[in-house]
Amino acid sequence: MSAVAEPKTEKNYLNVDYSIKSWLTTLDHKRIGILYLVAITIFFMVGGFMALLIRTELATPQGDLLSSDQYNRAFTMHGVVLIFFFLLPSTPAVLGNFLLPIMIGARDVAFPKLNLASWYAFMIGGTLGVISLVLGGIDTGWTFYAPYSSNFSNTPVVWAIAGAFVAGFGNIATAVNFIVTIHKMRAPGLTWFRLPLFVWAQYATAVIGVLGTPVIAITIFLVAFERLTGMGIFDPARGGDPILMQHLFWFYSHPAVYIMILPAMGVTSEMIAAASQKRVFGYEFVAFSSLAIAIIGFLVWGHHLFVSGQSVFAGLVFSVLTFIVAIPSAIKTFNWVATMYKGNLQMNTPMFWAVAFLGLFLIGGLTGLFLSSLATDIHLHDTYFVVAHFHYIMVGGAIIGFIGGLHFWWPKITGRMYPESWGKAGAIMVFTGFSLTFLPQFVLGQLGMPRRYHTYPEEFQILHVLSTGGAYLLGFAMTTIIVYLAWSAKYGKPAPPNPWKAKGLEWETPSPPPTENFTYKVVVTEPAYNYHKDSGGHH
Amino acid sequence: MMLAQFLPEQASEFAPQIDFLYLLLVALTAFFTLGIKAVIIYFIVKYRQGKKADRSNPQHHHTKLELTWTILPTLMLVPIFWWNAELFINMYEPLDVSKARNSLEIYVVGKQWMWHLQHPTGQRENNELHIPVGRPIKLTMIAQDVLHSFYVPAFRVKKDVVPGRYTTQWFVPTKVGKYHLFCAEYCGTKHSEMGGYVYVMEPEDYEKWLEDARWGMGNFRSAETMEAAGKRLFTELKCVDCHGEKATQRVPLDGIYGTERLLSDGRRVVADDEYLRRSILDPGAMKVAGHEPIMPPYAGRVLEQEILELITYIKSLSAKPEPVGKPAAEASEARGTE
Amino acid sequence: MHGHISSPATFIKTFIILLILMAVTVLVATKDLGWLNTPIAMAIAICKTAFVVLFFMGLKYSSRLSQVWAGVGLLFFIILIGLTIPDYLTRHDLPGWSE
Amino acid sequence: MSTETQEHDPLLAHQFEDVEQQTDSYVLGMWVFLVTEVLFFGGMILAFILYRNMYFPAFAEAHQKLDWRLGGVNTIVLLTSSFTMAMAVWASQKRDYGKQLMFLTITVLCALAFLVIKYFEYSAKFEHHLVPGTNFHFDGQNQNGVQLFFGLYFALTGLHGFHVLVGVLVIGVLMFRVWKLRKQEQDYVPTELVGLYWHFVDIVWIFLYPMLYLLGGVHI
Repeated sequence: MSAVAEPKTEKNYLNVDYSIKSWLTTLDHKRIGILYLVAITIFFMVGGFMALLIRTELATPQGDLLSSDQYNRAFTMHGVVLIFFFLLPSTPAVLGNFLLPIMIGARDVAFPKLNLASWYAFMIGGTLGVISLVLGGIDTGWTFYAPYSSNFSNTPVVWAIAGAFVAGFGNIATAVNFIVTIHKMRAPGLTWFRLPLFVWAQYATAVIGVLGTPVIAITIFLVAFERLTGMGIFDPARGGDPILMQHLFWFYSHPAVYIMILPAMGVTSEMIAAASQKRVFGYEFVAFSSLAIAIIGFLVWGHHLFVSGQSVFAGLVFSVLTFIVAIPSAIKTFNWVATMYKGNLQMNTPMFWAVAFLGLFLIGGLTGLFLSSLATDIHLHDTYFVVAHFHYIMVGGAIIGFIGGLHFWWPKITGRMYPESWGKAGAIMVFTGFSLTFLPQFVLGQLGMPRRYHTYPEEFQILHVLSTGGAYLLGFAMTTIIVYLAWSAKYGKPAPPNPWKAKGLEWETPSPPPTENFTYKVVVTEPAYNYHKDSGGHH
Repeated sequence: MMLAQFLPEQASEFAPQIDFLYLLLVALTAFFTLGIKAVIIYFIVKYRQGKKADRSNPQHHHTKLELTWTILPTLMLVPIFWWNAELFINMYEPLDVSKARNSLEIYVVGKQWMWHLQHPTGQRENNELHIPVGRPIKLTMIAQDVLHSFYVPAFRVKKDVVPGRYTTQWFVPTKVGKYHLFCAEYCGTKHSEMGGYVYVMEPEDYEKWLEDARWGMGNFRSAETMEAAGKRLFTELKCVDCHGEKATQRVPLDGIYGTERLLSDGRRVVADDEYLRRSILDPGAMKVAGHEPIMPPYAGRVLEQEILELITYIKSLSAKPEPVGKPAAEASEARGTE
Repeated sequence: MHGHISSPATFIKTFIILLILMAVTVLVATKDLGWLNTPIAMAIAICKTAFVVLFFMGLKYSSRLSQVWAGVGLLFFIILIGLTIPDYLTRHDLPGWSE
Repeated sequence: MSTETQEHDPLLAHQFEDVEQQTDSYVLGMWVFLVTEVLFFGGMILAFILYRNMYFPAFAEAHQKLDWRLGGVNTIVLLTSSFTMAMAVWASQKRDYGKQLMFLTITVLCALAFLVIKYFEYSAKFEHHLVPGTNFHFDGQNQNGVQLFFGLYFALTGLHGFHVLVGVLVIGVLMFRVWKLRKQEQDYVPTELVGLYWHFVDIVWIFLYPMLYLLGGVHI
């Protein structure tokens, strides 16, 4: 431990009790956030390992490292683990849990026991997922498309489905909790339009979780039911329609992409405002575009079905709706950039991550237009272009936003600073490694390389080798980040309450915060991001 | 030349049109990405902490600006949608009926893990497709087990091949050559090996290939056209007992293809390939009003390619007599008032 | 607003109405009204639901927020159905080919 | 800490400022949870609508295999339980715990009656080989459609039955709590929440009954 004199008398949520039991039975939202962080880090490493296996295999056109069955299991488990057990809970469950109550001046979420139950549901789901992995892994693709998943695959599909199903209820519970918390637990004076944009993003995310998750739960439940009983709800051999399964699946799974990206957008708003020392430009537009994304996001799922046998008319409708959902994202981007105008930019680590987010999210979002355009989608559908596109959103957007947020609030969470130069190096390495991995994949897709291929024609090899090289750099960067963050949690410099001179209730309480979050009664008297009027704070 | 390396060969009428849209979007993406990144870098340089810059009157909102960057991108998307929609419709439901009529119809059956293709004249191929250049090609496709997807990058065409249902796509090859054929929808263990090549040939070469393929495959059935094979199956499967010309209480199939049928539950359905297929496999679900429900379901008793042959035969029954439209419409009318 | 206590009389009336509607829906089902059977049965089910939600569940007297959320549930159920069914209705519509 | 300066209400959890906030939060939370339930059943109802349209003759035929009388009795049973549940909430608000326990007992008995009737219906289906899967057997043209109908029938009623079972357990726990604390002043909110859940279970059945039992027409 560092010898720097910390007032030993100051109790915070970390030092109230050190026992394992106190952690596993905690009702403190901050500790539950940490529990999630530990759990999803493990899943992240499992999923990341799968990614490296896949990329290593693809360095050569022949299937020499893995057999085709092993390869199929590797990419399926990569998707299942990272989506259901890492990305969906990442920012909402870790940063949301830790920060949301503090940001609205509450002592805790509305239902602390339910909050802990969510974590256990997540862990049970994760364990079931791990069991499916130990039993050999499943090979259906993370999309569980019927009838392959229901009648053809010879792998432990039901275990993985049970895992996603149970973890899904953890997500629903967290979402219900956040919605009620945001509606009912705000401190006096904290009106909706004084809320930090991170809270708006969390609210929009929770709305999606509540409305979408049950639909995928019932869908994969029916797939498992079909597998177990032999009834044919999605099996054409027994009269079912496999495309109905896709409709139901994407009714949730497309909005689920917004579950991943919206909180990252919220994080970015916070980081850019703090680094620019300015109020976010067009606050209302950014806030409402979160809600707009959440709601319109539910109307666009059919763009995953343009070439699947959905009717042409439905394709036209979903294409129009998909173009519409692009607009709120564009509004957000323009407003973030405008926030920097006339700012006082601190080029610290969080800002490095925010800029990386902007750069990659832009490409991710704009390449979405290629896929919402009906004709270009025909060619690009199910190729590496799609793989690159959604990795730009999920890694370039969601994960980079998450890691950026982790750096931004690390001092608050652990009470220690991470090493600044390592933080910047991490951001640069991730950006470079990521771009090297996925830019070539856009080209591969346009050249016609289909996804989920274990072997491929030789002419694609150069681009695949570039991509594999990038993946190793990305893997190295991620490992470095995990190591220095873990190191700094114990040995970093003690953090002041507000290292970024940022606005927001979380920066007014000590780092790390006390169990009850605030030692005084919170009353809010000023708008969010009030950087220009130096009023006396919130006392 | 540079461009050529980032685009696959253009070998169908769609290819240049789709590439145009693709490049338009690339230009749009490049413009916004580079433009916004340039602005970000400019701001970082100019407003970096500690640097002297004019930071007076920082603005927090500007409604006109917000509306501009909301409405302008929206307007930009309208023509993009329009062009795409037109191409998309032409690919799956061609508006140009004359082209569709004169098309060469190829039947595709996808199964784990191979493509089975059949020409109307009976020639069969596995994982290879030979087609003449310049002639519209219509693919009628179905899968025997799980989802597949028929993808030829050089033509820029792709459509999922679904079990239990026909899907179609349509294109005109424009360039002689050998092109990749892929399965684009994940279908299990050997998904990545489920593919082969499409050979686009000069029409005369194609004719020659057809001749060779007819006798060269060592399979006597290749000598049979699909129609003839369908006719043979029609007898073998005892369809003739009720639908044949000599059947007592005959339920005729002549002239029904393409007509509207009134079902016993009050729905009206056009008797297309899909309808015929379902009527064979699950007659109960497609029962025509006024008919006895006595036909046994053929599900599990015929292969997908046999169904295609039967359908070709039934179609041929409709192709022969008078102009198709009129009497057929009257016939369905008559049934409706029954 | 919350804290509102409905009288047992309201519940009894609601209960009786529900039983009557239940009888009506069975009676309608015994008659063959062609395509009308389904919409009538569903309309009655929606009526019954409305009575249960408004009075038994007290949504009529609940906070505006609960009312909005109940509406959101209904709305998204309609979106799910309303955007899927058109696909099925237009699937066989293949003008170029069916000629 | 601010909580300790306030008078401490034993019914108030530490994270809330006052009882009103707590009550509002719980009720809102329950409504939001019920919204997820709507969509949970909604996915299957969508499947039912689509397949009913695709296989109408088969579905009409399969309807006839269900006994609309048993379904009707079950509807009345559930409506009654919903009514007594509403009365239980009323009694709880009036702090009349004796009446509340009585109403809850009737509710639980109705729920159990529902499950018993459902059990008889299910076993009849097993006897007649109408359960989808390898043992399924149906004479006639419409095997596929009928099997789909019964697949959806079992999935829908099974999930609904599961909700009834959960309801029985939850009401049981609630009754135990009310009985144990009958001498003290109690918060009526738990009863109200259980009530909301129970009414939702009733609503699902209100739709399932006509969908599954009546829409093919019935003969008295």
